[in-house]
Amino acid sequence: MIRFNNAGLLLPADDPTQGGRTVLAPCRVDLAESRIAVIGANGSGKSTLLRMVNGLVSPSTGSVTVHGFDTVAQAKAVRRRVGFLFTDPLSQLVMPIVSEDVELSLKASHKDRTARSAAALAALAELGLEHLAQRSIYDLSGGERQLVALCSVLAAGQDILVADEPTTLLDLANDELLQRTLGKLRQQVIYATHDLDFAATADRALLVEGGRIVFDGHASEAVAAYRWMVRHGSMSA
Amino acid sequence: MIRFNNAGLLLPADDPTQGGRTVLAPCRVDLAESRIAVIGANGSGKSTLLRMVNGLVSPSTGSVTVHGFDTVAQAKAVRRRVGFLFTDPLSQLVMPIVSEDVELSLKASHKDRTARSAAALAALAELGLEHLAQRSIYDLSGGERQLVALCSVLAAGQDILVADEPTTLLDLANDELLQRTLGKLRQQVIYATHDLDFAATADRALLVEGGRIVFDGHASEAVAAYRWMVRHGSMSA
Amino acid sequence: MSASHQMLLGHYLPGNSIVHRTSLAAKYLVVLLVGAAVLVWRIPAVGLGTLALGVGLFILAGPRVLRAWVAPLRQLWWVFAILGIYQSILNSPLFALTLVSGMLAVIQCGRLVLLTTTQAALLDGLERAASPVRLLGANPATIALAVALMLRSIPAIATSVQELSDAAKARGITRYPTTLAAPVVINTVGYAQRTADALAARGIMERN
Amino acid sequence: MTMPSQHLDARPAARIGARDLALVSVFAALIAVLTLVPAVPVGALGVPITLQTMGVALTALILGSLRGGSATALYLLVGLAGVPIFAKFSGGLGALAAPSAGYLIAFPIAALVTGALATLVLRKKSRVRFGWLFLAAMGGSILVIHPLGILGMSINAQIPLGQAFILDMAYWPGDVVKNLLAATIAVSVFKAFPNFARRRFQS
Ligand SMILES: Nc1ncnc2c1ncn2[C@@H]1O[C@H](COP(=O)(O)OP(=O)(O)OP(=O)(O)O)[C@@H](O)[C@H]1O
Ligand SMILES: Nc1ncnc2c1ncn2[C@@H]1O[C@H](COP(=O)(O)OP(=O)(O)OP(=O)(O)O)[C@@H](O)[C@H]1O
Ligand SMILES: O=C(O)CCCC[C@@H]1SC[C@@H]2NC(=O)N[C@@H]21
Ligand SMILES: [Mg+2]
Ligand SMILES: [Mg+2]
Repeated sequence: MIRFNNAGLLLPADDPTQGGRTVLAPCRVDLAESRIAVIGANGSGKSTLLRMVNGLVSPSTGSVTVHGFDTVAQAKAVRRRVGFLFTDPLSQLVMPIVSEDVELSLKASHKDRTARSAAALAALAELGLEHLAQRSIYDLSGGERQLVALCSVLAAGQDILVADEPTTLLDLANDELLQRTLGKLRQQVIYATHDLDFAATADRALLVEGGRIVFDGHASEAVAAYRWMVRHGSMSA
Repeated sequence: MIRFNNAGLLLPADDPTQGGRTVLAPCRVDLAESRIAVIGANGSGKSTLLRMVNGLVSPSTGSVTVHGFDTVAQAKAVRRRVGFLFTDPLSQLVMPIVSEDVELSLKASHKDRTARSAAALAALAELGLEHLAQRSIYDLSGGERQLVALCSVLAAGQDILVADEPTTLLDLANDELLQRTLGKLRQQVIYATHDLDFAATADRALLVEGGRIVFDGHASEAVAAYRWMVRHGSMSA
Repeated sequence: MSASHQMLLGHYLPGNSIVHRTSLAAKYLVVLLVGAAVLVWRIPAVGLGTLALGVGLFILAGPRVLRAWVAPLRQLWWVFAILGIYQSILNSPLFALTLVSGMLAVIQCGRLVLLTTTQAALLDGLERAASPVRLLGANPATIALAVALMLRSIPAIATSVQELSDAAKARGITRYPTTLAAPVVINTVGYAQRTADALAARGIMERN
Repeated sequence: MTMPSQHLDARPAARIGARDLALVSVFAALIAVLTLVPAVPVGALGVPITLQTMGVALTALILGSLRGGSATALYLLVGLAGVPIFAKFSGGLGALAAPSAGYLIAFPIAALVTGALATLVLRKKSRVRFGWLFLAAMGGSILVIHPLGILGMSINAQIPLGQAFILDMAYWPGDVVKNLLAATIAVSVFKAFPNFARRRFQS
């Protein structure tokens, strides 16, 4: 269970260009549903909200807890429970070779080297990526990279997955594969996306606008509200 | 007019992991329509194909010509005629201030500083962006950045625009804005995309699969063929 | 991003004084002359004289700039102290005074250039100073472009370090910084390749 | 997004291309970033322990002699012109008066030497590539950085060479560790970009 206790982010007044800007207005929400989508315009605050869930961004007011652990004070406990998938796979892949990167995620659970290699290959095979195991991450196409990044995150075995626009670079088939894979996961998944059909499949959706959660409820209603706002030009951006 | 004369890309046999792999099978096509979409799975070879158009990738067999100029031997002449828009605008904006970046594109054609500034402003105005001239590229929204990148690319006066997934990082409103702007351009536009609705608006579409052009014709038919292939699992990926 | 982007531009103190309006070449000439004088004549008169000259120029540049005079002393006083004590023992207190005052004079004159010149003017000056490379068949505009690209890359690399460390943290990898060092550099190379593609695609720095 | 290098290049080798320019500029920036990472203020004469030397070694190992030397020279040039990218956020011609001036001037020369050594070493297929790269980096340190650094301290602080030599010894352990790290990182980079090891940068 993820809880935002009036958590918000206000940039400090001494920031040269952004002084005093509200990136996320203090909000109080509990996130317990199995699939939660976050939608909204570019720059509305989606990524900031997601990053607060695992403490990558610390709230400047209020707090965020995961299963009761504070994301700032107990960051380590939180990160053992929350995995994070970034939009840009290049900033997420840490090792130069695909299999090495997956192995890195398995380090905690598999002390033995050969067992770890085998587990990494198995994890890759599960997403149909075993043919990429020995490739350099720089030789992959954008979509191939995004799938590898997902594989690495899933390998770590956390029970909440936060994903920031996980399907942006994917083709039709891989998009479906990823959505299907995410759908089957036993983990709770919270994701930001610009793909409104994907958002509509969630159990619940938050619509963010100008740093404020302006709608929270049924995914299909949130999507409809968003379309309406774009159509009627009531977006601040 | 863009012509692929049996142009293909085969990785050299001495490559340690990829030896002998075919990234793009030799193909013979003429691209003359005003709007041409390239669709296909992740890793199918779309980016490779597009990059060959302006010589960012040289074919290992055959050749590519633009208005009769060879993309390898006459790269300079080709790049004066072909602009290239990347997915990530930040990796293609070179200067920190919008107008400076546009001016950079004009350096070759306008030696005089004040004339160059004026030309940059005119180029920005053409896309309705003159109000952004003095802004830092880091302060722009994703959509604004992509439009500025487009403006910088077009400022050099090219008459062909190649765009590799130009809308992937954009939200609904920015996506529509960019599509509208691209639609109005007098230039020939060749673009890769995973957004099949966007692809369907083209005059012609190429469907790429496993490094081969497997369909070439009406955009709506190409999209339908692609959907069919994905549905029936006849994709190699 | 924008915060770190401003980091490097923080030196210039806007103003309209005679020092601000003096040409960059003249300012650099003063720094070079002061440097040469201090190096050639190791006597107290030159050390203290150039130091006083520097203070005079700071006064000319206006109160805002003058207030910035003390900054290096706040950071580096212990270096000057150690050097002074050391040279007093090794040579003589008078020599220590000469050396320390001369060194401070050159550093202050160098800072004055930065405090009273915009970064744009500095880079223009650099391009002009680089014009002799024409004789070697190179192009000064290439150097100017290299400088611009370099300055743009600093915040980009800093951001990528931040992103990678976020990504590592998110995956529970906390054994910094050695685990992260290689990915940072690999990402940097990738960034350079993307930049190169973007330049080539815009026909900048074309070969043939 | 990024599409990696392709290996065949029919183009005749020419002067400076966009790729050389980008690599040189970006690596100059990398050295600057590594310098600005908080330094350890050890040296008696205010010459801190910084990651600069690692930046120089990395640049030379990865880009080779000419490009690596150019990147390091660009870093030096921009710093001397006044952008605060030297240790402790300093910059400007005044840096040439400080005790650390010798080290600064040594950097581009060291990059030329290390880069040339590395290119030689990379020619042969060796199982212990890491060790050879480390030695190439040490070559630049021993032959160039430390001698010129000692000379600079001695001239600018007016102390005997012997004294400067002793002061310089404080940096040896750190520099060895940094060169080990640079070699490790270079090996990783060559894994991700195998063409770089063959000194083929053109995509
Ligand atoms: N540390 C920070 N300093 C300054 N501005 C920030 C910071 N963090 C976020 N912002 C700004 O806050 C706003 C919200 O950013 P955020 O990344 O959360 O948007 P987003 O909804 O994820 O957008 P996108 O759809 O483009 O990914 C943006 O305008 C961003 O520039
Ligand atoms: N230099 C290279 N070395 C090795 N493999 C390469 C190289 N260039 C491309 N490839 C491979 O060729 C295939 C085609 O890549 P390309 O980037 O053209 O795909 P794409 O259709 O654009 O995919 P995406 O939709 O994910 O962007 C991929 O499998 C990629 O890994
Ligand atoms: O930027 C500067 O002012 C130069 C600092 C030089 C530091 C030298 S380089 C060799 C030696 N090893 C270190 O870690 N520091 C010194
Ligand atoms: Mg976001
Ligand atoms: Mg692609």
